[in-house]
Amino acid sequence: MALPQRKTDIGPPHYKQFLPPVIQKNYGKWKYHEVLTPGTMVHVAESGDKLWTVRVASPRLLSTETIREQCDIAEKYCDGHLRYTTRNNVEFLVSDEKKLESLKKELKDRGFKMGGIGPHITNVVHTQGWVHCHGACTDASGLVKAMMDELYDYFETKKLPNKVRLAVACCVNMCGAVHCSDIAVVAVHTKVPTIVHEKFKNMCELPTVIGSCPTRAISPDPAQKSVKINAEKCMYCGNCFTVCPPINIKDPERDGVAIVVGGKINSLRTNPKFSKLVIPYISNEPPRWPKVVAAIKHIVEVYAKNAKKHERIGEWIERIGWERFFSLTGIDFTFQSIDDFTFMRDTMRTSATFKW
Amino acid sequence: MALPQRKTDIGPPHYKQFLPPVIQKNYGKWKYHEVLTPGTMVHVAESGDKLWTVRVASPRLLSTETIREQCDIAEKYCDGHLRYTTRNNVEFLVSDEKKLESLKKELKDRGFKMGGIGPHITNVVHTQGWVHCHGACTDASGLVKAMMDELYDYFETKKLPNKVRLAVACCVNMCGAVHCSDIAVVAVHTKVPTIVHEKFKNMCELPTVIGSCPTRAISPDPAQKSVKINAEKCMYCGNCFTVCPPINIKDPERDGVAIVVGGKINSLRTNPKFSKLVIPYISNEPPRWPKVVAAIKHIVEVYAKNAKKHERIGEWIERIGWERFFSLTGIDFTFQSIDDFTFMRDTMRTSATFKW
Amino acid sequence: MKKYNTPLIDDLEKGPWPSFVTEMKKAAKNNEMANDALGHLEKCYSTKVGYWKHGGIVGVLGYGGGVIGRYSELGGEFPGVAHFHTVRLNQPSGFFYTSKALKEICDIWDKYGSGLTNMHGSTGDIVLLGTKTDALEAIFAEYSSRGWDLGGSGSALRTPSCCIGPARCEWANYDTLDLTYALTQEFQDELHRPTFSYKFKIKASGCACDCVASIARADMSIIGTWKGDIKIDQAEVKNYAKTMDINAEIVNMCPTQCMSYDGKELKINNAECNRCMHCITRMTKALKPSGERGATICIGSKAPIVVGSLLSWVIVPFIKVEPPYTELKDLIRKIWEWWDDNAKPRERIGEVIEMKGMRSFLEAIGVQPQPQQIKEPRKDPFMFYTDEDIAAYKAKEAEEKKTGKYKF
Amino acid sequence: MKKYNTPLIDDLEKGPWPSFVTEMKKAAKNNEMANDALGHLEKCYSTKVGYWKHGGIVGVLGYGGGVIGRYSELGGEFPGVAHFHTVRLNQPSGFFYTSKALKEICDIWDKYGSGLTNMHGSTGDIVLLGTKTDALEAIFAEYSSRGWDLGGSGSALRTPSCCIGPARCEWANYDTLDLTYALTQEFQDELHRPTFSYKFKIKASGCACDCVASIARADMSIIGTWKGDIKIDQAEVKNYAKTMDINAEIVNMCPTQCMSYDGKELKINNAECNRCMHCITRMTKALKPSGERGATICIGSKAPIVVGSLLSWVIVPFIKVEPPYTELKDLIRKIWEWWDDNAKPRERIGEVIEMKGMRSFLEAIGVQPQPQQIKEPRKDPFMFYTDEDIAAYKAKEAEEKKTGKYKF
Ligand code: SRM
Ligand code: SRM
Ligand code: SRM
Ligand code: SRM
Ligand code: SF4
Ligand code: SF4
Ligand code: SF4
Ligand code: SF4
Ligand code: SF4
Ligand code: SF4
Ligand code: SF4
Ligand code: SF4
Repeated sequence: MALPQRKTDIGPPHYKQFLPPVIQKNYGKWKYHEVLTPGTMVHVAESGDKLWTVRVASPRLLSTETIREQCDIAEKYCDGHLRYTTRNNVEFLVSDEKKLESLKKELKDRGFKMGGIGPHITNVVHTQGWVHCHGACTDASGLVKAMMDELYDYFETKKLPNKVRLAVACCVNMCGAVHCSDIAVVAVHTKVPTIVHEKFKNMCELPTVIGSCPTRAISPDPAQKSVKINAEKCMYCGNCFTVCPPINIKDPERDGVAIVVGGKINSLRTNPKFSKLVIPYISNEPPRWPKVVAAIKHIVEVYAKNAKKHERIGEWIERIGWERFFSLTGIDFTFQSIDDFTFMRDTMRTSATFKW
Repeated sequence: MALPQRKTDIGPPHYKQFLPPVIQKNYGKWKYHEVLTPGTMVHVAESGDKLWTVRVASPRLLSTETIREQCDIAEKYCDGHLRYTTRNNVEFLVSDEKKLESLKKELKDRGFKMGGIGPHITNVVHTQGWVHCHGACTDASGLVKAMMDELYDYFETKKLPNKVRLAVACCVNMCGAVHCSDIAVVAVHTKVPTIVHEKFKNMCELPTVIGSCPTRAISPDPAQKSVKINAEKCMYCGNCFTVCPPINIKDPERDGVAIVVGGKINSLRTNPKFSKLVIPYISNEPPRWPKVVAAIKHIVEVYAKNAKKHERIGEWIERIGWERFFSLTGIDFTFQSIDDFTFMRDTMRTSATFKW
Repeated sequence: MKKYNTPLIDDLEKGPWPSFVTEMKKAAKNNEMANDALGHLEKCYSTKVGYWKHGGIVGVLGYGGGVIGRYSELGGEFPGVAHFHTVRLNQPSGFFYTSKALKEICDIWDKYGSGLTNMHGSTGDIVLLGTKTDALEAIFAEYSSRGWDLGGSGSALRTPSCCIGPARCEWANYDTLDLTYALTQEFQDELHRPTFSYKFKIKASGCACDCVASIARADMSIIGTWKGDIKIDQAEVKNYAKTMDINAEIVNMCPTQCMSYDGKELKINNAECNRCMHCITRMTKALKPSGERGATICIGSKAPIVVGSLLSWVIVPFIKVEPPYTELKDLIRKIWEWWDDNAKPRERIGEVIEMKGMRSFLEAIGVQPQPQQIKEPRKDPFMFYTDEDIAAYKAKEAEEKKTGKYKF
Repeated sequence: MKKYNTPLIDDLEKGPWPSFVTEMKKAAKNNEMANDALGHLEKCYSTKVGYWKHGGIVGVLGYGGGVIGRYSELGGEFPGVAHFHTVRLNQPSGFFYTSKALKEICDIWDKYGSGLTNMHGSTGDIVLLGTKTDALEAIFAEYSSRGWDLGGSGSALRTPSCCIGPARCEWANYDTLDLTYALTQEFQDELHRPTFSYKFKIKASGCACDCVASIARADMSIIGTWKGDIKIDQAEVKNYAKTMDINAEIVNMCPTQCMSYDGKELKINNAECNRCMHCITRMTKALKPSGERGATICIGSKAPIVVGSLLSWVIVPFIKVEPPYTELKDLIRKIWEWWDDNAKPRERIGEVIEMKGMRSFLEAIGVQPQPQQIKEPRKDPFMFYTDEDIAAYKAKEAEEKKTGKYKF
């Protein structure tokens, strides 16, 4: 069959054609919204028009079959309109209140899960992992599934002091927003890469490889027409491995994950914050990474018990102090938590005031 | 006349021989103190004993004649006991209340100035300047005198929300505690140093000179057996000049001072803070540096008017925001205030929240 | 089709959260690639290591990006994933779809690919997960003829993305969807043909909630804000007071402490408000921004490689964001120009600014220094002065001598 | 003696603040050096530039420090300051003197020097300002025979200094004067004979008020603190309430928000107090620390050259400070040893720690990582693991498997 005529540089379709009529009409003229349940909210326009949103969990990795099923549901209740969120959930957009309950019922019957709106845990921003990326030191989708099964109540029903944003990155490239998440898992290599020197010359560019190293651990090895790595300086970021295939950093027994906490994106109350390292290493334990999951749940629970309403995890910790976070959670404080990269001088305490 | 027998490694005299009896008796057993006037306070011991302190301003640069005069007064009222403070004032220590008023009267009659205790401006920590240091880009003693004449009321009588600690450093070596002062003057060079290349070889060590430069602006100049300075990178710190006499950085028309504010040493309420640059340059105008003095007075007045009781300048600014500090004081915001040294990434604002 | 034994990942079909393994199995029913992807993944789970190789350069004619080449080391054992490239399709602004459009996307993908997708990738693209090199041209022809174009990859502009904004949110300060569409169209060349030193991401959020995480994940973060007072509906405040401890939840949490509430009336000292949005989000019926609308432009955020993660820095405290967005487009061009002139390969804009100094950058793009750009001024007195700077200070001093009044 | 015309600096004799020019003139009356220093300074004021040359190496036999060599470029014009070295005398702890001792100091200085002093230098020394090279040995013999020794200079231990502490302050948590004396005596060799890579300063403050500015100006800052509750005298609280708004001035300013006051009783949740001293200093009659006393040891502060200014970092959150101070002395020796092993010339300890990493330093001095040492944990996941670290984590995991209980 002949292919249709290709076009270039057309960009994406104009979004307007996909907007439900109620949005087209009230675009930019919304007055307020109310969260009805963790899975539903209603937006009310200045005109008085209303728009109900039903948010449904998604594994993000979707088969075309499931997308078609979502489409069928949208056709039945939403005149074919639906959207995805910036955290990869699906939202069904209902302009006719009468259809709301039956939509919810059908979603429930089909096994779709509703939740995540308001002070809850919503979908986990994550990355490719073993499903698709060469650099992965863990699987992201599996971790997310294991975590969310365990935290599921916080998605569907249980309230928290505020939203808790989770993320998983399968290497320190951190394609998910790990660096500013309430709690995130970042997979780490922990061993100095090996180099197949014979292949170096043909496959890699010397300056690029040297420049790729954040800690200047790589220097030329003229004898081998390759490079050498100073093991003292290498902190296993894998950046050299990304730019040069003969460099290998993967190691099944040593690859694992670290847990960072206290990040935040929005500027409400306090400035955006980076997440900070609290657990430096947990072994990869597919398929369910039980210790990782338990650690995250534990942190969520300590937060739920101790934070004030509206406080994000990072805000709560900054109020009580990191030393208190460690004592409340009972997490071991290790050398890895002490910065020795860019911000060492600024993250060490410079005052005799702290809690015991 | 023969010299007495020298001794080495004896260290300083034991302090105990210099302590007044009331201190020897109540050492470590003080109960509380009360500030009576800006120039006097009384410490009360658990035993009930009392010790009155009269604090007297000092230019720090003292002639032996003046020290002898201080000694005479101490002999008359304090059994010969006196001390200096960590900010270079003189303290007369009185254990007999009856002598207090006559001491104060005599001090006053002799022209000594009493004050600086409590929420006031006390002596200015400063350095050598043109009086004694080779690196000075201003005179410290003269600046201090000019400042304190103008701020004198705050020493002797006028209350402030809290202490205001002033400092002057005559170059960026900052031998005074400029970097953590409420308001400080730091003298700056503003021109790339010149090099007498012929003398370099004999008087300087190449690696030391290259290593001395914080911005790596210096590289070898093998042709001249000397070094060259990359003008783009030099920020006139003078460190190369310190380690290598043939390098000259002094320039009468370009040397001047900058003003930094908001620093703090103690840990009360908030952590110690660095002072931050707000006025990048004022020309040297000996003998009284009128613009420098006016700028400092202006900042003190805006602080006095706007801060809450107990707030130090830095605490007040952090509460209202630096953008508000600039608008309240009307100080021009210049490129120099934007960090381009170590902390650029951390001192830029990373949130859309700020005041207009 | 080969049936793989997948006990480890089968375990991930249990539990309440929707399972990606179930999704893979659905696709695997009629798709060889998806089926082999299953077996391949089980192998990763059992050996605890990945088998994907470094990406090769694959793509479609005339484009330099949009496809991520991917090959497996185990191509012999799992031929369906020997090639397993992803295709990035540029999503519509706000991730809105009609079922018709989505189904068409699925149809084409089923025809040429694995039937597996990510809705969506972290940057925002529709990610079509796994196809072979020789299908790429056909895939592109099919999609583009139906109005879909590829997204970005490589050292290029990456697919811009935005929050839902005015489409369904009362807080949007500008039209995030329209701006995103306009910028994407304006910079098609920069998106498809990598000529930058590294990637450049743009994300547009309508307000400080930053629902598209722009401050942390975009080289250019466009965050809606306003200049004007927060209007208060005191009757609605009374309503909130029934269910909310307004002092504890709002007044005491206001970062600037510019609010007060005496049990009757809520007051805001708008001059001191930093527009953080906390009070507004918690009392959306009672509080509304008013006055001029626009955005704050921040630059430079990125993940940690190489110099450590960065959040975006405020560059332009306030800019109007109105079609045709000329000012913003010009600003972007100026930013790229400076970046191009100053970057080494694989240096993001934030890294270059850190290297070359904020002043060089701001001067190049024609932006004045303003205290709104900083959290605090520099501490160390290690600063550069141009001869012009000094001349300007001296001129000011001369002027002061004349007027007898200092201007600090 | 030449009479200089000094109109510029004469102006600095006016005004209420005591004048250093008057001091110079007093000395100049009978002292050639002081007289020439006056003329020399006037010249600086008129030309706006200094004329001192780089210091040469001068000193006294057997010592490497204690004298700062200073020569003028204008030695011909002002012969009295052709040589104008300063002599640093080690001050007594707490800057206490008797008039007898001070007068003796003056007598010797008048005999050999300019009659000008600094009481005191920024590091703490008695600074004797201006003498000639050939007078140095005599000066040293006179002073040392009467019990005074030189202070530090160059790449050596610098003269330790302290706040007035227990001598006159109710808040001292340890004996700052005695410790300073003891350390100065213990390390006489390190003080007089520069063998370090750069200077090393020690300052001792009795509490968080830090009246000797140790946190900012000492490579080793020893700051008094306690472990225990703040004892409250409620009757005194009532007295303060008469003149003080306790909620506004104390409770609301408490950084940890661990206090409350209902108009009757002041309460402190001591577990959450960070011992900042604010409340105690403002209500000294009502509030008193109790329990164990000691100090927090911080390391590394310095002025900006070369890497930017540093504040000292907490290393040992709590240490007992009791004679003979063996633990502290050992700690100092270990610190110097590591510094010696790792520093390049002219690298302060803080700079070396930053280069080599806090872990290397802490391990060398035998201190465990503790959250009290940090304000916040690292952000970027760029970290080092030793094989032992990983083995320890794995062992913990194995243990957890056995017990069924996680220890994070
Ligand atoms: C649908 C979505 C935008 C989109 O274009 O897709 C969205 C929608 C809304 N956000 Fe958001 N946010 C969405 C991602 C985000 C993100 C981005 C992220 O998580 O990566 C953030 C920043 C997260 C962070 O700060 O770390 C975000 C921080 C907020 C906040 C601030 C919360 C806080 O810290 O107090 C609010 C205000 C609130 O909750 O009242 C908010 C409020 C809202 C409102 C109430 C806005 C409105 O009036 O419509 C929407 C429903 C709230 C809800 O879900 O609880 N939205 N929101 C995104 C839903 C993701 C999901 O599937 O769960
Ligand atoms: C005499 C002296 C110590 C010495 O060994 O010489 C001293 C003595 C006292 N200090 Fe201090 N401080 C002395 C330098 C300092 C310094 C160091 C400096 O300025 O370089 C600081 C840190 C400055 C800073 O934070 O930037 C200092 C920060 C304090 C504070 C904290 C103030 C605050 O920010 O709230 C207090 C508490 C107070 O004022 O209630 C304090 C309290 C005190 C008390 C009340 C302690 C007591 O109970 O005796 C003493 C009298 C207070 C006064 O002068 O107002 N002292 N005090 C120093 C007098 C210097 C002078 O001549 O003026
Ligand atoms: C697919 C996606 C993850 C996902 O599952 O969603 C992804 C996948 C990859 N990212 Fe990413 N990045 C993706 C969003 C991100 C994000 C998040 C974002 O854009 O909001 C980040 C963090 C923000 C940032 O840009 O810094 C991100 C930071 C990186 C980095 C680190 C760049 C840096 O400067 O620090 C790399 C490394 C590189 O460029 O070599 C990287 C490199 C990669 C590569 C190309 C690795 C490689 O060299 O092969 C991954 C290909 C995976 C694969 O085989 O499919 N990816 N990457 C995301 C793109 C989908 C899309 O187009 O929508
Ligand atoms: C005299 C004194 C200033 C004063 O007027 O009080 C002083 C004077 C000099 N200091 Fe200092 N420093 C003095 C206390 C300080 C302090 C404050 C302190 O000790 O609390 C500092 C800041 C804290 C620190 O150590 O970082 C200080 C930081 C410097 C530096 C920068 C060192 C650094 O690592 O950043 C230098 C430059 C150098 O070492 O080459 C320096 C160098 C100098 C030299 C030796 C400059 C030189 O190369 O000739 C000055 C000699 C001046 C002279 O001709 O008399 N001086 N110097 C202080 C010593 C008196 C005393 O012994 O009591
Ligand atoms: S985080 Fe690393 S391993 Fe995961 S998708 Fe991104 S680049 Fe690949
Ligand atoms: S893994 Fe990272 S730190 Fe180690 S050599 Fe490679 S680039 Fe450098
Ligand atoms: S600050 Fe600079 S010029 Fe002043 S005394 Fe110290 S080293 Fe000398
Ligand atoms: S003055 Fe400072 S920055 Fe300039 S060349 Fe010398 S050492 Fe480098
Ligand atoms: S960023 Fe603001 S405008 Fe955009 S969806 Fe979130 S709350 Fe609404
Ligand atoms: S927007 Fe934020 S700063 Fe402004 S009044 Fe509301 S809570 Fe306060
Ligand atoms: S530091 Fe503390 S103990 Fe020492 S004098 Fe100051 S207030 Fe007293
Ligand atoms: S010492 Fe500081 S933290 Fe402790 S109760 Fe008093 S004010 Fe609060």
